Amino acid sequence: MAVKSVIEAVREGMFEEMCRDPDVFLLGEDVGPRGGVFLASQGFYEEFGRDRIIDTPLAEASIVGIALGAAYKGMRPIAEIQFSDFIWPAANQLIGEAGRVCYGTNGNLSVPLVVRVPYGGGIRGGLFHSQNVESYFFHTPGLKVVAPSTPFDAKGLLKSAIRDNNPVVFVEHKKTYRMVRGEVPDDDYVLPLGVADVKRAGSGVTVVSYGLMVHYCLEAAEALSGEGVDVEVVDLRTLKPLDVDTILDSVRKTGRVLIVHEDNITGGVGAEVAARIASGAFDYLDAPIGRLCGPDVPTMPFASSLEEAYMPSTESIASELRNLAAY
Amino acid sequence: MAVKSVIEAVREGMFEEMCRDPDVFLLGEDVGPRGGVFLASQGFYEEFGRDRIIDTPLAEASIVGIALGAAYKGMRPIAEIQFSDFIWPAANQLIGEAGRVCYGTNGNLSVPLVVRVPYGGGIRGGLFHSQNVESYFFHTPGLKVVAPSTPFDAKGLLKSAIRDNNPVVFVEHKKTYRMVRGEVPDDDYVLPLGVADVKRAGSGVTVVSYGLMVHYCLEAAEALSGEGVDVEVVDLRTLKPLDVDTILDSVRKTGRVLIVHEDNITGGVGAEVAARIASGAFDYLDAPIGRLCGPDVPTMPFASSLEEAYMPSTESIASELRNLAAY
Amino acid sequence: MARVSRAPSTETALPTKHKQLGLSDDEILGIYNKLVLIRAIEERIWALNRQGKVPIAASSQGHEAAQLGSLTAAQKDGSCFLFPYYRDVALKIAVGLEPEQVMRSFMGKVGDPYSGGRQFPFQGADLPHKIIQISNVVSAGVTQATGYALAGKLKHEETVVLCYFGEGGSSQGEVHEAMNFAGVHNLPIVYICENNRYAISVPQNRQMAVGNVADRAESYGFRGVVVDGMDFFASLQATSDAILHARSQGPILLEMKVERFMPHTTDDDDRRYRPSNEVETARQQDPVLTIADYLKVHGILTDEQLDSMRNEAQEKVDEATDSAEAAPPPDASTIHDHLFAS
Amino acid sequence: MARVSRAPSTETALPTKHKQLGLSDDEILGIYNKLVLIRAIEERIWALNRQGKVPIAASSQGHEAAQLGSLTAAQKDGSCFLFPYYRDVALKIAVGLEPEQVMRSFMGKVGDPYSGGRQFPFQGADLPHKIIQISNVVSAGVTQATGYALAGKLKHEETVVLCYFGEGGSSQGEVHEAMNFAGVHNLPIVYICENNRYAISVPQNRQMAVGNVADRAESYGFRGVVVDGMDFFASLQATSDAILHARSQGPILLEMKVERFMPHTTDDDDRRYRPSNEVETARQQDPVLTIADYLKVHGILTDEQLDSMRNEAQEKVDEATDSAEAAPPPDASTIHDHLFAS
Ligand SMILES: Cc1ncc(C[n+]2csc(CCOP(=O)(O)OP(=O)(O)O)c2C)c(N)n1
Ligand SMILES: Cc1ncc(C[n+]2csc(CCOP(=O)(O)OP(=O)(O)O)c2C)c(N)n1
Ligand SMILES: [Mg+2]
Ligand SMILES: [Mg+2]
Repeated sequence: MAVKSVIEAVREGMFEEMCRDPDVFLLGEDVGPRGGVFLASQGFYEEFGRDRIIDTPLAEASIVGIALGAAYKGMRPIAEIQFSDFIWPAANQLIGEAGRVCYGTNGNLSVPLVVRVPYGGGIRGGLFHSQNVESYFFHTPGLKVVAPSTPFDAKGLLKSAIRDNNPVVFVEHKKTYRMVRGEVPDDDYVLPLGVADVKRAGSGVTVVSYGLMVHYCLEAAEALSGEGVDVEVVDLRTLKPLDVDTILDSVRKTGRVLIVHEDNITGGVGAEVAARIASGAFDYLDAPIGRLCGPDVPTMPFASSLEEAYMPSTESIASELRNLAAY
Repeated sequence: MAVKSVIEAVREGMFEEMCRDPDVFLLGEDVGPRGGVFLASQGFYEEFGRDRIIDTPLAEASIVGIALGAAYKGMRPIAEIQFSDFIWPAANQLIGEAGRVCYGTNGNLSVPLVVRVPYGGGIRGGLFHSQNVESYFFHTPGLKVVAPSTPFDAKGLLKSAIRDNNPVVFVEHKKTYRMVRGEVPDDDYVLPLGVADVKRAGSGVTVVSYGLMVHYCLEAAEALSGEGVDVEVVDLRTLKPLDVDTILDSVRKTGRVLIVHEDNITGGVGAEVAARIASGAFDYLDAPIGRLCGPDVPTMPFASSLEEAYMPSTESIASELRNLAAY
Repeated sequence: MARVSRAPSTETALPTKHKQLGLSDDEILGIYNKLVLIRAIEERIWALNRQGKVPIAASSQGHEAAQLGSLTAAQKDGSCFLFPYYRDVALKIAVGLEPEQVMRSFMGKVGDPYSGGRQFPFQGADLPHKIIQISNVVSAGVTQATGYALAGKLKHEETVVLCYFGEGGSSQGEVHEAMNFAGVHNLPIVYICENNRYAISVPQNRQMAVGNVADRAESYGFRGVVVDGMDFFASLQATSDAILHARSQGPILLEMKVERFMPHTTDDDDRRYRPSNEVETARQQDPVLTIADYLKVHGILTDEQLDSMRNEAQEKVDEATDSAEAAPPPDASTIHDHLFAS
Repeated sequence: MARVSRAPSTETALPTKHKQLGLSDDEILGIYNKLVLIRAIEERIWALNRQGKVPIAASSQGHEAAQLGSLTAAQKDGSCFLFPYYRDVALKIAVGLEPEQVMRSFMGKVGDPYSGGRQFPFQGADLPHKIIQISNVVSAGVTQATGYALAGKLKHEETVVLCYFGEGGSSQGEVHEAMNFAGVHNLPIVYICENNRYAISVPQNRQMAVGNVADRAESYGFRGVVVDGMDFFASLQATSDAILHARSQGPILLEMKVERFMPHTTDDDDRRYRPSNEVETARQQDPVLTIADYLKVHGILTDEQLDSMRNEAQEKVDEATDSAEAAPPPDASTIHDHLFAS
């Protein structure tokens, strides 16, 4: 196994699937000769040619709508939205249409579509290059939502997403792209959608998270282990379908839970996780359900000071975990 | 006081504000001579003329974007989205832009904008004329979201929304339009945004809801009173800002809570309400937090049987309340 | 400026228009027979709505010549795939649905071929007849149709996509994006705009500052054509030409000028916004009348035949209505089915 | 077809072009002085990015003649309101910002006039200079600018709105919707497309099948004009004409053909997609050079003056950089401020 970054894992995952299946193709802004603004498709244009690596006009509604239409015909499009913040023009196709195709045709049609969405902050992206958009799609029936945190997960989940016959919104945390590195098998492997991963086993407190925040949670857990608090870190990996069983199992074991995400707290994925725990593990809870999430302001501001103030950090997570353990 | 329907209350609220303030104007599809497809602006075109009652081309992104731009210049536009399901083309203006104007200009600009959105099912609207869209805006910082259930609330809240200097998404449940009637004062009055209303006081179980479902909850509460279960019905009225205090006060009193909404359960407003209770009233809870919501399928199907299967009903609410009371 | 496409002139002695367009007497009679049936179905549906048995219906009355003309062209071509819109009722029936299937769709019953009763009538997909229309969100299908055409091209197929929308729908930004993309990639697609000058109540001059939607094609580097959509033969001819053009040269925008005879849907009251005599005048061009006249003039249809056609149609509609009414709605237990494909 | 707008011909003996356009020698010299300062600022910002002190920057290099020409027209008019886009750096400086304000905006410091450091540089609103640009979501401002123009008209004001975007941005559906609406309502708005033939890496022929964005104006019932945006005088003239047209007759679309000298932003590497000599060739039309030549030919600028202009600009930039660097970022406690207006 070689050590790779998240962006490399994403690139490999797409590349291998494009080699494996001629129906897979990529479309989006600057995915061609430029190789994508994050270089996720670097070298693809040269390898697969301009029929399979399509530089689109700057028009997100059509990127998703055209991908959807191609999927009706049995293609397996991967649509890249350059930054999550630019997905809104495509909301009609993604929220309005994609999730209802199979259901609304009574199963006549299915939609093997992946929409790849670089998202998240901590990279001085300011109000319009940082957004966490996952909860909007999380709330949309008929869509699957995947949010990997490591190179291993990214590649395995992306390959599953591409092979899945349903529309999958695949959000990739931009800060993990180069920051997070890890071992990635050289041979073909897939990871099932809908299965969370216990990234660190523990018995004292559960922390549930996904994406970049998983790494901060792991650091916080490490920090707390010195203080005698044994933290279990559950990485959701797939937000929808949500692996409620793994969450509940962990909480039933620990009796204490902190939910961490970067997205705005109100109406975020964490609210649903909390609600599931509050109904499904009520009798096991020894402390109020904690949430440490982004505040309810429109994403991370640009100024370093404000961006920092926005982001949950290893320190703030550790401190919440400490409080919970002591409750 | 006269007895009015919800649609009449909405019409009166708009009409009075348009008379009071020349900067208020209405734009949308068919709001002119047609008076709106639900007749919310019946007679307005004749009264205010075509400069203030603007029939737009069929293009929702521009309806909201143009309203936004007019608001920058000190107008107070009311944009009507014909059915909630058609709001997605406007997501870029509403989710991406409107909620960030004040924050993203450091307070240089404000946006006195109301987007009126007829929503909800139970009217044989099928997959694309029934959607509950409130939770998407609920999750969007910088937007206010109002969801009245009665004529009195609708008029008082709408007038507040129009006078508010911020973008307000005002969702009006279509089924309440003609079904729900009630007393409405003849003189000018406003109801504050951000304040929930205890529609029925009780001590045994709390039920938290909004919109059409409030009425089913009230019926269920009535039904249960005969069985010795005393139900308190909290009508959120404003989803954002969320009146957490009123919710927590009620739950602290009753120790049991059921959250009811028509919107899909996963990631709905109820998830946040549950999460707030799970952290803010943990020690007062005598039973798991219950949620009775729409299932996770794309809105109400068209067939009567499936629509019924989708909708929470007086009976299903009563039965959940019974279970909770007995826990 | 968009070109104006005309049917072969009526002045020509012989061959008759339908023969010039490659239709035999039997074929044109068959098409007319369908039209009579369609009209009977539509009228019944409207009545059923008033009886509370059909929750909602849009009508194609006034658009039939355009729809059947373009469909006939597609069928003669044999390699077309259709993305119609909600008003394409005549088209969707004429592809080959049984009256009972139609009624089941309008009543939301088991056996609705489009969505199994999950959607408004005729929305979803009728794949056996090569039709997709996921939703009735106006123009949401236009980018999808364009993507379908792209996929056909990538797969080196012959497929030409016909994508339908109203002039109201042409205001949506997605239509611009779709056509622009089709222009860049020279896709085999015919955009068909059925322009009836109203988007519900909003007249054309409040929708756009131009006379023809077809003129916009130039903005995307392709051709726009205006055709009289009240004329079946003109519509057929123009669509046939357009299909050939699309296959060999790329996209084309066909604007069919039509009349909406009925209110927008059964929910609408058009007296609020429409001049009282407008529909009356328009009805003089009713294709049910004009095609009958044509057939009679050319000795292909007699009054008796027409009567028996109508009677037969009524019988079919009666039967279809009865059995659809008797059919069950989908079982409540199926509400979660097909949320995801396996 | 769009008209092609030309500056007064160079062949004319006298009066000189700037005089013909109503600019005194001092005025044109002042504008050039600003241009020199702007170039110095932009170059410094790029360098600061490489030093890690400015996270991101777009550059207007190559677009300055178009931007300053149109701005000069707006300023001479006196009743214009601007909705620029992220590349309008020269324009946003030239309206009257102090170099230090500019640097604070690029560094995300207190005193950023647009957003107080909440947004990317120069995004938000600079109301004292009649500028709004809420976001850098491409073309999201276009419908808003249109709404602003509508409001101005409803309030019976003289205001003409200038709304800027790139040719890439013209692919967005919202641009279609905005222009269509402006056409219907005859709004006082000038749409200005700065066409540099690239949307990041995507060349014009992958963005659209037509040569001129301006041609689309006809689809909306108004006029489109193409102008050489490398020519300050032509840009000024065309914008002046357009403003008058917009005020009296309604919308107009002005396409300014320009060159992008720099990579898309500091994050971009244009060698991945741009022919190596393209920029070099384009730089021969650099307005910093061509306007200097013009001024020298007409005896308005000497080499010494130019040198001291440059030196002064560098000094200003040095000072501005130092004080902006020393300035604090916004206090973390302000993160919740202004979420809502009171
Ligand atoms: C996005 C969207 N907005 C609004 C509606 C409501 N609506 C349905 S049809 C219609 C008018 C459509 O007019 P046109 O496109 O001209 O088609 P026509 O009905 O005249 O055939 C409107 C406003 C919708 N279904 N979808
Ligand atoms: C909606 C949206 N999609 C994508 C982007 C990313 N992006 C920023 S600028 C740009 C290219 C814009 O090109 P053009 O409009 O021609 O302007 P130019 O930069 O050439 O001046 C892209 C793709 C964005 N900011 N917003
Ligand atoms: Mg129409
Ligand atoms: Mg460009």
